[in-house]
Amino acid sequence: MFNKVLIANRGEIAVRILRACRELGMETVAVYSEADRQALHVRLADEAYLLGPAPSRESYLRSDKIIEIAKKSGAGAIHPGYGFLGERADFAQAVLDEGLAFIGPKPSAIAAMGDKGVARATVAAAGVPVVPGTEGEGGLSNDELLKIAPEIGFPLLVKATAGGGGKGMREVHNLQEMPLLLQSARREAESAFGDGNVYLEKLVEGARHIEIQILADEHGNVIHLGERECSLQRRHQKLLEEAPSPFIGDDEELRQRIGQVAVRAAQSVSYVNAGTIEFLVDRDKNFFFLEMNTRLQVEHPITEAVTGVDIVKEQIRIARGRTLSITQEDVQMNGWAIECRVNAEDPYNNFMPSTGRITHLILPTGPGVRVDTGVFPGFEISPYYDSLISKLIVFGQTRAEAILRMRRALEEYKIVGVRTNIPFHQKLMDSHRFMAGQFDTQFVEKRFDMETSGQARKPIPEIAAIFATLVAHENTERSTHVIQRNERDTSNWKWLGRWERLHR
Amino acid sequence: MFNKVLIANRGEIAVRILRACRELGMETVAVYSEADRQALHVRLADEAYLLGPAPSRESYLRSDKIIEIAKKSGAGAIHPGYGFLGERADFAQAVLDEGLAFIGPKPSAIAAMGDKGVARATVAAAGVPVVPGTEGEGGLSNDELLKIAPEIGFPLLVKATAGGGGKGMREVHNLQEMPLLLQSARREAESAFGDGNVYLEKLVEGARHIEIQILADEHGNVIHLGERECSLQRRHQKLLEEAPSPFIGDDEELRQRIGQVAVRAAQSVSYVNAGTIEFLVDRDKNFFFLEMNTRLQVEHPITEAVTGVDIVKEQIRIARGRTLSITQEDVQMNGWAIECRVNAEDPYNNFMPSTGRITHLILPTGPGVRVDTGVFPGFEISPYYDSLISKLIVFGQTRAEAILRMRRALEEYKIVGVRTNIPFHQKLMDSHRFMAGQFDTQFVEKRFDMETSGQARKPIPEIAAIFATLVAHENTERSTHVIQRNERDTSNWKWLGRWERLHR
Amino acid sequence: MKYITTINEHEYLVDILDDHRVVVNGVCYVVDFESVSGQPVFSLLVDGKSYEAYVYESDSDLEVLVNGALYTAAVVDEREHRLRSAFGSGPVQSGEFYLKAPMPGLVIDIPVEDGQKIGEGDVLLILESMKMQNELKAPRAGVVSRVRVKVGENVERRQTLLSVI
Amino acid sequence: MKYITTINEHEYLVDILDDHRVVVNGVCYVVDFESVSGQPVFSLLVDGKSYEAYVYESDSDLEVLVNGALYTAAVVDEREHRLRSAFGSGPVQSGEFYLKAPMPGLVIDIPVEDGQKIGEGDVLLILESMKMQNELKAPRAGVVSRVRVKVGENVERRQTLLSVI
Repeated sequence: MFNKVLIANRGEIAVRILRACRELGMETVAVYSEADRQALHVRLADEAYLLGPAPSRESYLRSDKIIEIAKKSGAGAIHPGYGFLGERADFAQAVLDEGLAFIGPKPSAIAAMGDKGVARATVAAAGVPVVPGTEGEGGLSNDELLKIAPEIGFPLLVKATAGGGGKGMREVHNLQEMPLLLQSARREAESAFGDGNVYLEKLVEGARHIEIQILADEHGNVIHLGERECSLQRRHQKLLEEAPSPFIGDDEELRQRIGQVAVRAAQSVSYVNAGTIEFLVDRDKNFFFLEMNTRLQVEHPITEAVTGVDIVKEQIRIARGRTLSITQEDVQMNGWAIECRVNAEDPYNNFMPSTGRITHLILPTGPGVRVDTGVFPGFEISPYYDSLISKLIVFGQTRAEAILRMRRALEEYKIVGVRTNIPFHQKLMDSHRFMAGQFDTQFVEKRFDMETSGQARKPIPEIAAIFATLVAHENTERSTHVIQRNERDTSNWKWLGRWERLHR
Repeated sequence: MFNKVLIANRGEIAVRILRACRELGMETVAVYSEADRQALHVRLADEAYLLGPAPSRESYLRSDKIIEIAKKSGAGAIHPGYGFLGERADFAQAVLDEGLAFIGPKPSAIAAMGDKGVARATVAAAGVPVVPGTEGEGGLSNDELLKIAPEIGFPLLVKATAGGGGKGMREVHNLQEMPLLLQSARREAESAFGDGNVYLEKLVEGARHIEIQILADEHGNVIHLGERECSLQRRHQKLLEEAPSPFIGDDEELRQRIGQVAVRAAQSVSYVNAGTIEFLVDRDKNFFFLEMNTRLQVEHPITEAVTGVDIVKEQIRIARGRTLSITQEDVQMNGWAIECRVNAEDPYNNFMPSTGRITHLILPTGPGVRVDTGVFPGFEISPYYDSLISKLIVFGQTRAEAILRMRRALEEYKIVGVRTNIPFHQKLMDSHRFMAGQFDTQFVEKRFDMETSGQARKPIPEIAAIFATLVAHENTERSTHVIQRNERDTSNWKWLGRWERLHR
Repeated sequence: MKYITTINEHEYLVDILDDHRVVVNGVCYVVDFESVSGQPVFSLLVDGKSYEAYVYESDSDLEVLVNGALYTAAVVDEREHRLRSAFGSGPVQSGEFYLKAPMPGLVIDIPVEDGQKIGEGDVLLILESMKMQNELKAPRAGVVSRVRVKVGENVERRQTLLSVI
Repeated sequence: MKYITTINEHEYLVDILDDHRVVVNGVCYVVDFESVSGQPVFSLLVDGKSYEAYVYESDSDLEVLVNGALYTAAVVDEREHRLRSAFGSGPVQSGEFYLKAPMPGLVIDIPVEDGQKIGEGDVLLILESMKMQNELKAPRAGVVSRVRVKVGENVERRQTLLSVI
């Protein structure tokens, strides 16, 4: 039985997993790239080993090196987190081959669900409804896809077979634009997952993206922890999630029906450990299997908040061969949780990624607020990894309380050094449609705008004018100042040396 | 009905109250001293007004000015928080006289409970057992107290009549040392509360300090939210609290019995709003009324964590004349919560207060962790106010989980610029007696030691030697460096000016 | 000190009387203005109301992010404003558009080449950063000129990638 | 570079070979040492084990707070150590004890006066800071000399309050 866990990841999720290990009394081994020497996961782990240069391919994707470090350090298990090696069956197999535990599903389940085509065929065979698409068939050529596309009908989605997180995904509205979009999707998929294969899927319009969290142990127990509402997306990347879904609301019968279908989908591949079944739910509450994520999900904390189940600890227990600590009957959703993904990107400039050093940071705290993050003042947000810098999770007794709480938490959150999408989330919280729970997967892109949405706050241009003028004024004043300070330095450089030593 | 609240306080509790107001959609008015212009409560409030210079007497105790600001700003209510004006009946009366709401009990209840002598007499009359002492009699002279002392018997406590938070409190072991201790207790009480009156109380040895949280509305409903264990104290200042009490554990009958006595004590003074009844509980589970705190308590978050009730929001609802949102039957304690008070004091130097600017701050975050604080990087911890800089609260399904979580949270918590008592809490978490729940009010002072307690971690002097040597080595290296850097500056001061402008 | 401050294309006459009094379009405000922790985060009390803003400086403008909204500001002092009014509206728009990297990243594709005619909104270059591929588009029609980077090259923030004339 | 480092009264011979190798009492460790965010917080990897410490500098010592324990350290380089050994154990203990304020605060009481004989542990001065009254005690017996402050006076951190000879 293992007592030391290697975490094959970085950023907030590495920290999250470290915390669970520590709270279970497990020792932890971190791995890191040259860009992450000062990262929190390195600092918090019991042990830390360098993988290589910053690019993922030379560091966090080096499965050979990671397994070697696990063996050298005496770690008995590897947790892959999400992204990187999170859904790689070959990696999971290699870990098992070395006699180590893999904190995740069996390689066969990853493979079955990881190839989205196979996944769809498998669950369809188990009687689970799927979205129409090129199911069952992996690795089609562009020519083949172009031929099938009109049969499915437009609009449709090109999706990476090995994909996730919106990467390698493109919306296609007609045959004409399809070749170029296929090309860019493949390129992005290749770069993100090392696999350029794509498949097609019908784009269900006006649909909601709702997913079910699954837990399964090695003893045949499979339970679900209710749903998460993940419809708020941009470029197919989730931006905000909530649990429960306002669309399902108190339709407990629908919740249990989707939950049971999810359990059946997991059973169809003999699933073990934590996983998520994603569904599209149309306006008439019909639901279709979309894909299964065979790993810990970014948004798992909202389920933790409403069910009280620590999913990462449960993952570790399962990997140690224990039975689930809870049964389906124990699972109850109480209250309401919302997660905002805080990304280093500029909502006022087409959500362009923003890099730089975080020079100042004030986290929102207080009742009902949880922040999962891997950054701290002085940490450098590099262009090498994805732009998620923190997850802000709030919990309230009701959805209204959660929204009001999120609003105040967003207001408190200060990040200086990179631009973030916090203003986007603030606008979203002010939007009447969001408050009413009236949104689908296309809401953010089609019906939301940084300029016009969220008119709850009245504009204050005079105040902005005072800020701008005072800053400009002080800059002029300060220029004089800097010269004066400098004159003092030049006249007595010893003073500076002493001062620096004192204040170090 | 009020929609704007003035918060007559500073620090973490002002921020806590602000958050509750904001989450209820109320506008907020902050007041501040010259030392607090950049404080979080000023920055987060909708409005903020200067009270005066840093010393409390010239700022946060200026009740006249505070009421004037409330009226000028249109605030309909004042929340006093704890400390400062938190238990001043005259202030509460003045607020009411101006037609404003006071978010707290009626002045008569504050007066009755605020004079500890009267409080003891009142609850004794209501059939609640009290610790033997000079009850009923306020304002005794030193001569009178010296005469009564032997009747009560030593050891005994000198306590400030207007007191709280361990200020103006002294332990007396014999008649000889009593005059000097009386003098210093009166001096401290005078300085902290503007009232030098003291009374005597028997020191119950081997006792636990357990308190009950009360909520009462204007419609005659009085409920309790279970107990908090507050025995871990130093110089009569609480350092760590937990809910529930490991001493009461699952003795639900005892919990309800104490709870009912607490409710009766509150009813004896027609109490309205939130309050806390403190008890001493001896080894045989006999309990004695100690005092009632007629205000929000520092440690209220642990009760919030285990009951799910937002006490500050409930306070505001009560002050708006609403009935309690819950009944006694709704109250259930689930899981376990622990709070560590993080103070700016040096546990390796007799807990001396530490002041200075916080230059770096990493808060612990993640599942089950709540931090209530008013500080941020760049904030100056001044000598004017008390040394509490943050409350670290963790919640777990069990006491064991809470302890392990607190351990990892303390490890993550980095505060640079002042010394803190975090190492003390770490040692406490490692102590076998704490883990076993075997402690009383004298544990910290009599049976706990920074050098010898908490031997769970093995010493690592070689590692310390490497740290020290590398730091000393780098200092030497850097001295050379500074000179070099300075030479560049002196040769081209314009460069520095431009650089500063760019990096501003 | 008097300034003419333009916020989202509206002009405000701002007169800084002293440390605590500012007149905006003739209305006098009592202000208390501080930089927080030496950061470009500012706390401003205006007649008791508490505001907090990030103020970002770019080439010639300031961006003020306050109360969940972004305002673009240009501040010129009175004398400079008079000069500009006398001599026309500042520097003439240059004919050449320089495409600069908005962030450090890897050049994934350059679907245009030197001398190629392009329309507004055409993709000029694909830059990968933070695992996302970002399409940099032409702000106006023109002809591509001086492509200065190659596919596979790592570029710095603000590095000029190519021009459109 | 060789140093003699004393931790809680035990001596360690520490030889810094290069940026990544340190020999302690003859055992070679592979280290990776960094200051975090330019703060006196340091991250150290020793043969893969990750440690983090606050290192405080006081007059002549360093204090290392690591893994929940505080270590007092004195570091001298080899040459200096040889010199000290040759000429006896450093500076002679001064006869006078200077009571310095451990924090800024207000002098509440000075229960002793110039020339008064006092014993170890006697209270010399009461200083109020952060609403607590802190009793500053005599570390040894002696005679009070040169009381430099008055009751009601505000004092700075490290200010000398009085002496004991």
